[in-house]
Amino acid sequence: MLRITCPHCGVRDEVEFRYRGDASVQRPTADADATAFVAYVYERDNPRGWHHEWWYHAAGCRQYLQLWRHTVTHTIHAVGTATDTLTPPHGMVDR
Amino acid sequence: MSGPRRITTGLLTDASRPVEFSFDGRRVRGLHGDTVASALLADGVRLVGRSFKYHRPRGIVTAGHEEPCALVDIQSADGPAPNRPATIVEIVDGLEVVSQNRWPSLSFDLMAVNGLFAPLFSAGFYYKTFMRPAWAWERIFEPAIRRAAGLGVLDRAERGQQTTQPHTEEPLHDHTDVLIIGAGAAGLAAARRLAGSGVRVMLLERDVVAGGGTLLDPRWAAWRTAALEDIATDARLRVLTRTQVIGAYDHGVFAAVEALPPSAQGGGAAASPRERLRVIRTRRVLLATGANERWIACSGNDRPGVMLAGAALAYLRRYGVAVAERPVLFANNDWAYESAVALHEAGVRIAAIIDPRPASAAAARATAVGITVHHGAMVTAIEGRREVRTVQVARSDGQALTTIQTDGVLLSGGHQPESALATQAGGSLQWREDLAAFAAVLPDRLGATAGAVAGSFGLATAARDGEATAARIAAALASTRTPDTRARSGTSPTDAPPADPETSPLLALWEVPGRGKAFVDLQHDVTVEDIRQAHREGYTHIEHAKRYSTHGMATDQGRIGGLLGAAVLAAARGQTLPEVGLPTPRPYIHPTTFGALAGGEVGEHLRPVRKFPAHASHVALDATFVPAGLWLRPLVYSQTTGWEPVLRESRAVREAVGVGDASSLGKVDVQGPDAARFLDYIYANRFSTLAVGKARYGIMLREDGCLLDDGTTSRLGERHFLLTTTTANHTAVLEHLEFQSQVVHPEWDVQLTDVTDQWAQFSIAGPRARDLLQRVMPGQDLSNTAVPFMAALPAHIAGVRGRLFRISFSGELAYEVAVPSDRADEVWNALLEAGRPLGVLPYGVDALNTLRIEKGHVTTAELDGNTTAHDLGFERMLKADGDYVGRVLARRPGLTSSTRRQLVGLRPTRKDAKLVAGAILVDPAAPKVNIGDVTSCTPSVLVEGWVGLGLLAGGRGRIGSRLLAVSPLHGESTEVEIITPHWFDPENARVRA
Amino acid sequence: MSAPERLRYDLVQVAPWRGDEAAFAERLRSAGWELPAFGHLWSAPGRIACSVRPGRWLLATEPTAASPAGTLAALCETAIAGTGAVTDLSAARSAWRVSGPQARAWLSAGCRLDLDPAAFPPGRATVTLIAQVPVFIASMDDGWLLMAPSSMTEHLEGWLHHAISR
Amino acid sequence: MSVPPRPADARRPHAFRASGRYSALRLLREALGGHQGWRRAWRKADPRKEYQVVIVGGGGHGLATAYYLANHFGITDVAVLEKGPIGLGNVGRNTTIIRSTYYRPENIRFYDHSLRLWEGLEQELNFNAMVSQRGVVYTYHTDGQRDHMTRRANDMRLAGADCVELDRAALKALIPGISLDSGRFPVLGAFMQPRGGTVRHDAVAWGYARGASEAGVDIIEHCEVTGLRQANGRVTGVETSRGFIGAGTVCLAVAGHSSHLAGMAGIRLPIETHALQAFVSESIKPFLDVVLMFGAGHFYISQSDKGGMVFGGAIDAHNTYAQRGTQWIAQEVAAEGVALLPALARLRILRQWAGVMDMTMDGTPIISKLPLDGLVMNGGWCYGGFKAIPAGGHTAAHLIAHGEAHPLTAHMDVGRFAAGLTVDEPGTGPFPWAH
Ligand SMILES: Cc1cc2nc3c(=O)[nH]c(=O)nc-3n(C[C@H](O)[C@H](O)[C@H](O)COP(=O)(O)OP(=O)(O)OC[C@H]3O[C@@H](n4cnc5c(N)ncnc54)[C@H](O)[C@@H]3O)c2cc1C
Ligand SMILES: NC(=O)c1ccc[n+]([C@@H]2O[C@H](COP(=O)([O-])OP(=O)(O)OC[C@H]3O[C@@H](n4cnc5c(N)ncnc54)[C@H](O)[C@@H]3O)[C@@H](O)[C@H]2O)c1
Ligand SMILES: Cc1cc2nc3c(=O)[nH]c(=O)nc-3n(C[C@H](O)[C@H](O)[C@H](O)COP(=O)(O)O)c2cc1C
Ligand SMILES: [Zn+2]
Repeated sequence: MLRITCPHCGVRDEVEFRYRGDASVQRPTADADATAFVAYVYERDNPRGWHHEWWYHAAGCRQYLQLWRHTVTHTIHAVGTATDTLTPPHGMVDR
Repeated sequence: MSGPRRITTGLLTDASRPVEFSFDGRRVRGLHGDTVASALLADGVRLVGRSFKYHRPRGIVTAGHEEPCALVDIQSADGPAPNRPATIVEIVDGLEVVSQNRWPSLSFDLMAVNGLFAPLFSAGFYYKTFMRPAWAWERIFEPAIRRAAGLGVLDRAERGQQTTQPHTEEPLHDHTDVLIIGAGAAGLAAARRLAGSGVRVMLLERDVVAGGGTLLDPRWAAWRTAALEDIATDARLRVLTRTQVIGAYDHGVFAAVEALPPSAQGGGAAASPRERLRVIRTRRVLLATGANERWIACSGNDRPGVMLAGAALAYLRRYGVAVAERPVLFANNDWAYESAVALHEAGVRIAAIIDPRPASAAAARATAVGITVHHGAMVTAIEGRREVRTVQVARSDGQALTTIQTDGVLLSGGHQPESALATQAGGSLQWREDLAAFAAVLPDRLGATAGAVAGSFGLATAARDGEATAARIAAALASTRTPDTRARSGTSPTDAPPADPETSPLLALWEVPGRGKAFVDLQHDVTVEDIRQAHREGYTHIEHAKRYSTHGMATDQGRIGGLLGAAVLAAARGQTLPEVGLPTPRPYIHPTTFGALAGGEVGEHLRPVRKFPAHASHVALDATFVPAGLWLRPLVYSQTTGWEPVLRESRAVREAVGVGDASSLGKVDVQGPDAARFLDYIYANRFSTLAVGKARYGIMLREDGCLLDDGTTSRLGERHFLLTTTTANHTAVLEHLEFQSQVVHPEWDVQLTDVTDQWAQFSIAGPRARDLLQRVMPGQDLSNTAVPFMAALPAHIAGVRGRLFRISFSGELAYEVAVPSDRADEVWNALLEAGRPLGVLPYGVDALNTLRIEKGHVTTAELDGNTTAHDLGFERMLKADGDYVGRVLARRPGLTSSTRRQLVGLRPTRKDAKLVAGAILVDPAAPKVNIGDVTSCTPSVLVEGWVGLGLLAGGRGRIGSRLLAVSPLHGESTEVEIITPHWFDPENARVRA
Repeated sequence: MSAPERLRYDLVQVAPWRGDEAAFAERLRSAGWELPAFGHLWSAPGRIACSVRPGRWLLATEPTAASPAGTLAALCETAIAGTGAVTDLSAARSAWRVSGPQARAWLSAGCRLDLDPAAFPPGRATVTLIAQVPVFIASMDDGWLLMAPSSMTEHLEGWLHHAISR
Repeated sequence: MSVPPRPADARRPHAFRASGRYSALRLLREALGGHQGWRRAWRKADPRKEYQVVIVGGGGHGLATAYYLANHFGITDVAVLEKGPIGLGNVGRNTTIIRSTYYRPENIRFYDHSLRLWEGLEQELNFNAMVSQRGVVYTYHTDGQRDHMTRRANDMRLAGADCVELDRAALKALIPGISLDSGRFPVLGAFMQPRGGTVRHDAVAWGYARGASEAGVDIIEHCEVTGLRQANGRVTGVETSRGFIGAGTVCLAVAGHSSHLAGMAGIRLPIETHALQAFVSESIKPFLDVVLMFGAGHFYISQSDKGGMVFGGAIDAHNTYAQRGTQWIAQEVAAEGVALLPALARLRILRQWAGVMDMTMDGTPIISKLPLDGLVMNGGWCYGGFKAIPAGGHTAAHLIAHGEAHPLTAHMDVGRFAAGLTVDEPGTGPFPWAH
């Protein structure tokens, strides 16, 4: 069970949150074509390593959070609010 | 004293409190504090079980959780609890213990014929035979194999009500700074070091008392008492015994099971043992789990009477029981000598000690007290059938030395640290040549290991290690928090631990060459030959060898024979043990009941129930309820099954008026300067143009272009909307809305609040709906001008402030009223009361379904996550301009093609023909090809016979044609006419009446 | 140990529009409300304010003769005068007080939060899962205040009673 | 029920076996010789410089693809590269259920093809994989659920598969331990596919490995693929921990690692990797004779021939490559288990583990060419690819041998996402964590 430190509520059990997937993909602007939207909706890096992702604190403050989490060790490098700019783990760049 | 073999006073047993239980129906007397195993041993019982494959007679091998052989079923009023190690089950009066895996009886087991075929049943034999004829597997071979396999018994049938009662306590959640696992020398010393330091500590011990190895050495009693006293002075340091850590998880989470002592369980022997799960979050863990003694592979090492040396010591010290009258000790290490010496001192005659080493410090001590030690010797065979009779001893070079008459063989091949938790927590194993064992190490950020698990063998060594490790952890924690000045500086010299005796190194000894079966896994009957055969067949990796031979896969998970099997494999591979390694250890450290994990969430408590605000009124109206997610919704106001009561309710709506409860619809309050813009983005159709006081039907898409949900949304103010969702999609929609608002468009000022629980919502539908409503809203103008179709207004209903909506799902003149949920019963009853002269009936979900099918409205049966706006004929609702979720991908060719399944109405061509929901639509010319489905159907109250809705490939183009609705499941085939789904009142005249 | 005591509150959620935060707080202050920091609880006789979602506050009053049940939302509308959103939640939540020396111990059966006074002292409030339900919990000087969605009232009350009878 | 004939390309497997034929007689003979005569089930091969086909991943699908290529399509210049020992990925850690109970007709046809291959597999492989067609039972708890399952049953029957409905009495007779009314979600009835069942997981990997090896396939263990080499828009081989290996065609069959491997060619797949957990209890005497799925939750369970109850529940929501279980899922799974079969409360769970699975965005697998010539994949199996091993191997071999999709896998092309032709079994949309 992961323990996630919500920037608002403090450290909480994973069960209070809902996972919401890859945070490195960003919704294309309204004038973008289908290819861009296909990439946004379907295509993923799915890294074995550091992953930038969304979590929703459903049974807490109901805020979306961003995490940098390692998909093998589950170490959480950073947590931020939806609008924070997080520093990725060393050597990582977000697309 | 109870039992002929009880020769002295045990630490745990109370001679003044006899306890009587039964074993296979025979009454056995033991003492309070005994385990089933100690009581049986005291009674002279040897044979307690049968092995898995060969049904060989088996006895008691250990004195603890690692027991592979002495598994028994415990009977309780709820049914048997299978596979309990007799070595840890405490006896209570009336306890019924039954042996396993034998028929008809333990001493005469017909399945023991398997032993005759043992040569055939080598590793993986079942992969090589039983293949022909193919049908015979399910009918002959598999049933026979299944009956022969398996140990204990679980009732196949449910036993009445009792089984639905919680067997266990609610799980407890704990938080601590340091979790110490194991209260042996190391764990106690560590806890004592942390006492008073200001950090929160939990010390968990699975044994019935704290002490671990110190319980077996009387010299340590004073130290133990002093340590426990120190620990007790700190209220932030909690000690829990009978509490076993069962798994280590990410982020410092550990799970433990606490068994409540029999005295706390009330029900006596008949009740199921009560236990509770503890979920523990800790900043650091200190693993002090000790070590397990290892088996030696020699011929006949499974005979009842062969036991680990340490277990013999435990039976003596803890329960005052001598496990044999003339035991032999076969050991390769000095620690095991303690068992022989202690038994000797207690008056038991030690037949001999067999030691492969040429000499040792312990051997010298044993010889000094008069025990015979055969140096440079090994036991080559243990003989006897249901019981040990003799052992053959040979010199290390193989030359026969002597035959010894004995009734018990104490084995010790050294110790393997209890390292599973460390590996799971993220630690690693280090090979220690001096111990011929893997010691466990943890990275600092997680904590540390101490004592025997870390390779610090010997009580004093372990205690010192525990103290030093605790000091290190305290320092590490102090660097992340303000240090507490009360921290103790160290143990006072007065209660310094007794010194460890001098020990000589062990000699790694895994297998003694011999002729008979030499087991590495006792429960699963895996022999050294099985391991070698697995190797020969290419199953050379430790994980392959494990799976092919089933070595280490029994209930004890290779606790005493795991390393041994790995050593045999290493020898076959010509490699070292560190190169071969051990299989991955997994939770659970000790097998854990479903009941403990389930906690109180069993039976009807599995999930919370969400009840309608007017639930009590529905009950009073004799409603049958149906689960919808967590909700219970009134299905029909009758306990009789069948269509009659449903159609009566539907008819009331069509002909007079009905009142329905729609309170489970999701309701989301949307407020803010950007609320309208936000809804334009969320919905595929437009909401910014909606006037205040009006409602509009909306469809929202997922970003992939499929429909997510639909519902009506009302504008309550310039900046204020009330959005409704379907019951099923409420949570998903809410999360979607928050995602779009917080993540995709955080620049918009919108506040979303779930108000589902705030409002009860009732629909009043039918030609007389207005009449009814007027009676509970006397002053209100309900005319079409004041409250037109799709109006949404504040109102008082039966004197309660709420909201009035003019919306219709049924196709009739209809309103919905919303009132605060704490006023629900009152308003609901007022509506029914007011409607009585009008012929009102309450109507449930089933009737609503009839009504909406007739009207051609869709629900989750049609909105199955794959449907698009085009499929439902909603393409005109899609905004031509402006961005909205799903806009781009909804236009992909695959989502707009006219060959996709489209919503149609269905009517059997014969009025007496039924429709089946889930029937498949086929063209009679190609009767095996699915071209559509009947998604929902109902007998109609508007027309004669059944009507339905379906999704049909190119459906709109097929209107007027005839197809078959087939249900091979029911052997039915019905000709249907494809009609428009909106055949009833297409102009909405009734709705607007 | 004392049984959970059911409380009746008027409960309203208020949230300022962007840019209006100061005016919003000011107006509520003049109406007698302090807006505590996130995760904290402010109380005055008969009234409580707290924030468990950033940028929003829950205001609760015990109904009195002067301000009978059902009136808080309207009072708030008037008070904040268009500087923010007001949502009446009076019927959306059921509330209990649990107190007594054992209260913390038996709450830990369902509550995953660290309720140790060092971690969650009086004056703190948050939402967490208890018995599978998102529950508002606040630590008060005289015990714990719990609020759960009203449709799950029976579930949570049943659970609380069970917890006590352990 | 008419069972269509076996695939036309089926032919008799090689008669010669380096490991010798397995039979009761052979067992007897070897027993007399102290089992000294057994030989390796599959050759331990070292990599050659180049192969016509290199298959990455020695799991069920990789080994089956190699087996069918060599034995049914005559392509024997094949290597299977496995980073560890074979068969320890998902094929060796799944809950072993086989069935063709799917909602989309195209999937029903594919999985039923697999069932038919299972039905003759052991005789073909001469390896007892304990294919046990004991029946797979699904409970339903609402009328809506019944309607939904009725549709599935009807589609299955139309496609030539089998499925029946059980009323409460029949269900109770079949599973006496089931709780019909005492739980939170009373059971209204059930559906059953009698031909569904279980298969001994490890034996599938070993049996295919032996069959492939004996037809000449090199099974190369401890050989991790670390890169894909390409020239002129075509794959030319793979970089591995044991050096470069040339290949005409490279087939990825790496389950949860699909994105990682495809990423080596710069391809982003519509896949996320998630863990599914499994559990096994202590061995007990026969308790449950069918596979049972709980319709009001995620719990499912069967009993292995060894006597352990094998069961599982929902996937872990977050992306992960860790093959370990989590604490809270275990609680959920146990609670649902006790709700369905109350006697389980007293049974002890022995082990908890997890596998990492390639969850596609629509829940349907990908057997497809990838956008690099010579690169194909057999993956995207989500939590249901064990049952698909024979058909997946067979159709992937077809794709490699003929250069075009087998008709049964036309809908599994990776291009479906761009075209909007996704085959969304669960209907939850492109959110793998919600599947
Ligand atoms: C707990 C659990 C329960 C399941 N239950 C069922 C069930 O009941 N029924 C069902 O049908 N399905 C089930 N599944 C799904 C099924 O197990 C998988 O879909 C299927 O096994 C995947 O295909 P595979 O056997 O080829 O995968 P795997 O066995 O995982 O094979 C992939 C192989 O690729 C190797 N590999 C990865 N990267 C590299 C590299 N770089 N170089 C070389 N080799 C590499 C891996 O080591 C691995 O051996 C379950 C899955 C899990 C985890
Ligand atoms: N008998 C020997 O000759 C020999 C040889 C080597 C080591 N040892 C032992 O090593 C010990 C060194 O002290 P120590 O403190 O390291 O070990 P210990 O055996 O004294 O204590 C370990 C304790 O941990 C407990 N434990 C293990 N796993 C647990 C779990 N999962 N949950 C809860 N409790 C658990 C055990 O019940 C035991 O009480 C001495 O007791 C000594 O007897 C003995
Ligand atoms: C169907 C099935 C049955 C299993 N039965 C047992 C068992 O009886 N005993 C056991 O120790 N493990 C059993 N396992 C679990 C394996 O030991 C192992 O945990 C699993 O295959 C995952 O591998 P890993 O734990 O080595 O990562 C079983 C696994 C499966 C898939
Ligand atoms: Zn939070």
